[in-house]
Amino acid sequence: MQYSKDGLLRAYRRMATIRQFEERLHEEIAKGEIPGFTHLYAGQEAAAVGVCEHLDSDDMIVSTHRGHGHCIAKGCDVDGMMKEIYGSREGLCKGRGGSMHIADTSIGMLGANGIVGAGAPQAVGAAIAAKAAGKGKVAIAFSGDGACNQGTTFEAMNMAAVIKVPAIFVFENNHYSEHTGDAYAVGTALDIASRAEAFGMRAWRANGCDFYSTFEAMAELLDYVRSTNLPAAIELDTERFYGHFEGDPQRYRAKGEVARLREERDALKSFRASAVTKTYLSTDELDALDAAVGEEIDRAVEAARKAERPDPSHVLEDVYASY
Amino acid sequence: MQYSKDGLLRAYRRMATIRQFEERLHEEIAKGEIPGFTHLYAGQEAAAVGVCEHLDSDDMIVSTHRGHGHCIAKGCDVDGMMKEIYGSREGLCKGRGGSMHIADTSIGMLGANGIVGAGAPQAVGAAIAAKAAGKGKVAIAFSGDGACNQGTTFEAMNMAAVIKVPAIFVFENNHYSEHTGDAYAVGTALDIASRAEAFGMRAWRANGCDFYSTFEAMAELLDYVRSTNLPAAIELDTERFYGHFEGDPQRYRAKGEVARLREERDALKSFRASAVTKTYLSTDELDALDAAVGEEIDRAVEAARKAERPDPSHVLEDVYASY
Amino acid sequence: MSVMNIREAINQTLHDAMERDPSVILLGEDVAGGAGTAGGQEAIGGIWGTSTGLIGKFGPDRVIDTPISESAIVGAAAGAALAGMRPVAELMFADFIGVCGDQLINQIAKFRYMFGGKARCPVVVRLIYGAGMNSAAQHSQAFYNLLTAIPGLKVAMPSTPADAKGLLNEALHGDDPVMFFEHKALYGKKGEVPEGDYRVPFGHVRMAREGGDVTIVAFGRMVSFAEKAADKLAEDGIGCDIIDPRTTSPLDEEAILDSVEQTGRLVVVDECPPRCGLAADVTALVAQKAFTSLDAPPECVTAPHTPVPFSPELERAYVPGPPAIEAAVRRTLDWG
Amino acid sequence: MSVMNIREAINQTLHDAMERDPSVILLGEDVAGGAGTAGGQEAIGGIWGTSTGLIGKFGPDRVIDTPISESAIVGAAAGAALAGMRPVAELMFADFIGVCGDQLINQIAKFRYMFGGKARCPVVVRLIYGAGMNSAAQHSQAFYNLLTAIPGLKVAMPSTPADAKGLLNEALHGDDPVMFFEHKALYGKKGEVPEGDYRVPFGHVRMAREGGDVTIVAFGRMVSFAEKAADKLAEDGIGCDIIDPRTTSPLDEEAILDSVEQTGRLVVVDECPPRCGLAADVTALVAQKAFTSLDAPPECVTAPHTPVPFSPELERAYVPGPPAIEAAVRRTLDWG
Ligand SMILES: Cc1ncc(C[n+]2csc(CCOP(=O)(O)OP(=O)(O)O)c2C)c(N)n1
Ligand SMILES: Cc1ncc(C[n+]2csc(CCOP(=O)(O)OP(=O)(O)O)c2C)c(N)n1
Ligand SMILES: [Mg+2]
Ligand SMILES: [Mg+2]
Repeated sequence: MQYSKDGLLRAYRRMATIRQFEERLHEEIAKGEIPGFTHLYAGQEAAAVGVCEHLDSDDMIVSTHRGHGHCIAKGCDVDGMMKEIYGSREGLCKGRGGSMHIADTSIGMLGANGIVGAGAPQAVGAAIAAKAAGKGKVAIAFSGDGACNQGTTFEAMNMAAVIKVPAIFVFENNHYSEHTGDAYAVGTALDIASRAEAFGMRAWRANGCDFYSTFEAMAELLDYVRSTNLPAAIELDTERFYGHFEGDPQRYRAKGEVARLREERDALKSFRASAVTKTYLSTDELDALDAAVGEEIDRAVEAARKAERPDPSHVLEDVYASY
Repeated sequence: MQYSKDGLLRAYRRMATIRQFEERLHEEIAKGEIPGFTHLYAGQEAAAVGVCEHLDSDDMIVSTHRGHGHCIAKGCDVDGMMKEIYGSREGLCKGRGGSMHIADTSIGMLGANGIVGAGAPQAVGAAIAAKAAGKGKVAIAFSGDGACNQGTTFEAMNMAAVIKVPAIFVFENNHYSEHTGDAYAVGTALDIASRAEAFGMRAWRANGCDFYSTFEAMAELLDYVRSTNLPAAIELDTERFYGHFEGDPQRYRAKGEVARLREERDALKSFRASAVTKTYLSTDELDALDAAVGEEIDRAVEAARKAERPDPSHVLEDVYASY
Repeated sequence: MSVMNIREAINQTLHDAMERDPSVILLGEDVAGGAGTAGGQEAIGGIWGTSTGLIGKFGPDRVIDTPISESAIVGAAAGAALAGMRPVAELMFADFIGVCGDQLINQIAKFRYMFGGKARCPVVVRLIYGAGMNSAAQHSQAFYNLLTAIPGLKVAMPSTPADAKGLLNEALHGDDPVMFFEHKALYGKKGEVPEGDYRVPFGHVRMAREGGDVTIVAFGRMVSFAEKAADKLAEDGIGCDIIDPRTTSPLDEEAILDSVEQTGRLVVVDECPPRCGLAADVTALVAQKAFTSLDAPPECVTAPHTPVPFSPELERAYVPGPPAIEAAVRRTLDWG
Repeated sequence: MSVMNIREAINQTLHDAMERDPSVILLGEDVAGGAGTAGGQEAIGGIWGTSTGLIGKFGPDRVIDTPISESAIVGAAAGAALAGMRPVAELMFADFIGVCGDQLINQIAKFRYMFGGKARCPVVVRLIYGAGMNSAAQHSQAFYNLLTAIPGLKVAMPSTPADAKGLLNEALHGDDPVMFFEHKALYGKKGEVPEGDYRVPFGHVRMAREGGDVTIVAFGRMVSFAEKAADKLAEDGIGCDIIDPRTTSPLDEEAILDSVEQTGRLVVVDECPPRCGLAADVTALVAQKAFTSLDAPPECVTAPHTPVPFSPELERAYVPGPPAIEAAVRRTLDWG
């Protein structure tokens, strides 16, 4: 596959932004700066970015409780996200949503979701809209290995196949749903992608810790979906580097597991390695991006700290458009 | 497979009872004798009987809105059923359930159900109990081709595979869910049984208009499930001879479809044909059974007509065991 | 004005909306019917007769027959709405809200608020509800109480053909999710219906009758039962205000309070069981805000705290009827 | 008697029940945790710490970690109960009742009645609920109102460790389905807990305090807020009856009416939004049955009609607190 330098730099920057966003949250949460409970996306960057780099703002995604990566990859404003996570009035959702409920429908980010499995049917509906618009647009549902056991996910796949709409089911298999392993909780004979195939749709498989692998599989998949308006699925083998939520003691992990994953399955490392060997990009360029992202995240945290807090009276706003 | 004469006579009698029960209801409903709306099982007799002839009262089944056949096959009292359908106080459920909600937990009939897809998870729970009892017992969920699209059905199959319990998913594919064809509503690539396989369980396929075919496939399946305590599935290709509910104008049918089905796919006819050629049974014996069943149904209708009606005050009974 | 029944009023409103606005789509089980069959889709016209003729005019991309997957139906409606459409999702029976409850109570209801007021989710869910046809415990429930309890959902339940058109049309113009309850026993009810783009704003009662002695607040099918009771009472010279709230969320509190301030007597009639229902809701409203006006204890006429029974004798005992309403009215008048 | 917190009281009660009765099983997501992982199941002990130690003692056939499939969890519990077991199903968050609503409201709730009184379905569903931890709109709801509305379900919500044990134990002995609500912000609350087979019968309030001037009925976590408000009011010589109903279905109507008959004043405090909730339910009860006793309009202190917001400032404004309760009490006293 041919890559443009700009495209690769953009993809790297997005992945680095996700990584640094999450690493920084990890620190700030430990300090007690951030309310609520937060699910970090670090480790899965290649999945979100490998998928979303193919999209524009008319394509739509629905996300999960672990949604920061999807939001950043789809182009949500990083400042606005940080402010939202801090619970500020200036946040993307005025501080009413928080980490689990970030959305920006104006750029096709239809929402992170705290209910596991709720997003997949919504992507089918968005795909109805995409098909009606008639411009080869698609709607994507991100789901985890845990969410692939929720009835709604199955219904959504079946319905997408039946009504023939361009819905794409991206399964990020990070091998855990909370504290339970996919080896236990997913009864599937083969893999998650094979479930999608049982519903009569084509499915792909890729390495969700490797940008190139995900990006290339998605290129094929999207060619197929955009040209047929039929649904499809992809299973991405990926890893999460932190606990299920911040504060999770992770007693379910093997000894040294995270260290090994960070060594062997780091999407940024592997991107750097191939990017440099493939000579498109130099280490310096990537270092410069890392630094730029670092400053962006610093500024975002600074801004979020200082941002306006909600007033108690705001609690009553926006329940209805009109009442 | 070896059949005993007694066994075959019993099976025939059960199938004939279902058929005559339903044909008679069809007549009585047309007269306006019976309240509510009723889904007749005629045409699918070989499915219910081919499955349930293997069971005893420690094995459990959960049924559907089209449950009369399952009830009769599992051994529910035919008089009690008729009275229930007539809404009598003497009915199996005191007239509070009606056609869609017949149950007799004392013989392992855990209930017909008006909610499509609600039964499958309940069979998983019954299978937990069956496994705990440790006597090789099983729990069976009957589902239709429509119900196989409900999220609960998928969840149930996955959970049964994950927690390893002797739950059996019997899919009676009669090719319609209400007014919609399975050719449209089931997105599955292959068949319904293949969905079960995608969840990691073994699946069988049989002719649900032929007693021998269903019975023999179930024999194999039950051997497997009783000895492993693992779940399994079977898809039965079958037909319904009446409308979705009584009163359905059936405009979705092809011209002459029902006549053809009654000619080519009648489980009682095909049973007679093979039974007689295989010389186990004589036409006379089967005719005698038909007549006996006819009298039984006459008596049941007579009794139901005369049975005690509920008193308005009974409405408040049995909501709780204690309050 | 033309005379039609509620079924026809809903059908006409759907036709008009789909004609007017290409973003209106309809989805549900057998909303057309006949997909994948020899008979074909135009032969059927939906289970309830409310979607007759739509598939022929607007085709299967806009009139979408679905598999039996209520969560996916309502979820797809939610997603399509977030993506800019105006989906109408049909739940064949309101009893099925349990099957798709999350999409109703945690998704559609919350998007606007949770996403900072920017997301818009104008889904109309049509729920066919109510007892009276011996359909037993799982096909007879009203359940509008459960959805009225949920902030973010609007809830409407017309009792006349004009309101069926006006409220549904209003829902199809608004930007909020609307739970639209259609009583199966009212589909055949006839009445005059205004022509054209007729709308009934939410949160405004219909005064079904003015009588001045007692205030009866009745929901959905209960309105006609209240009218029957009031006819009887009129023979004894007792005049009833009968208030049909039409929407329970928003609720027109003022109109109810105004009437009670005049009559001093309140009877609330609700097809749901008594606990945490609308009878209690309206009674509590009046107890709090028209305390001094009440001349007698308020009366709640509701179904009993039981599932809906099958047998006709039992179902008749279950559904609140004119005699129970009449008796309650008399109790408020005889009190003291 | 020994002192423990609510988490420990629940854990102990589950241990005792599983020891005593082999038909008691526990199922839910991560009720043990660690299945299919290197860490193994004994390492975790459940998400909430309420099932610690169970898997080690009773093994994976009785402490069943499930996939994320709430309908199948509650449905399996229903089926196991029909088949003679006593399943305890855990819903990690009460917010998830929408995902498994049908099994709760159309299945478990109705079997006994619908099947003629013979079927028995003693499922205990444990629902972890409530706001106060900035968990936003989909992980903070109380929702006991929705289940109280359903005939056939019993609903309990302890606010002390003793009641947590006594009510859960009672549920595990009964033959009815029980929705057992555990407030996440109360898990750490300590108190004395009786030893042995201690049971608290359903439908009997706990008089948390007797004061005689005003009746406060408060649910779950709201009891402690009512106590705080009452402490403040006591400084001004105002004495509050604080009633903790402990079960909302059945509800101990008599105890509430008795108190109001003495005090003439009612304040109901409920963590749910106002519409069709328990505040309205209790207010309507009192308005109907203690009409002449009321000396002032009843007061409902509830959450607002909005989803639960994320931001701490907003969530604090959302949850009814002691100041709002105090103000409501004063309004009832200043009235007239
Ligand atoms: C309906 C529902 N059930 C349970 C939960 C609690 N929960 C939140 S995340 C999660 C695990 C999800 O696993 P997976 O889909 O693999 O996503 P991951 O956390 O690995 O990103 C669970 C059980 C929930 N939020 N919603
Ligand atoms: C959850 C739910 N959705 C819809 C219905 C309405 N309904 C009753 S039977 C039925 C069709 C069921 O089809 P299938 O499973 O094939 O069973 P069959 O009627 O063919 O026996 C439908 C849609 C229902 N009862 N429950
Ligand atoms: Mg995962
Ligand atoms: Mg069928």
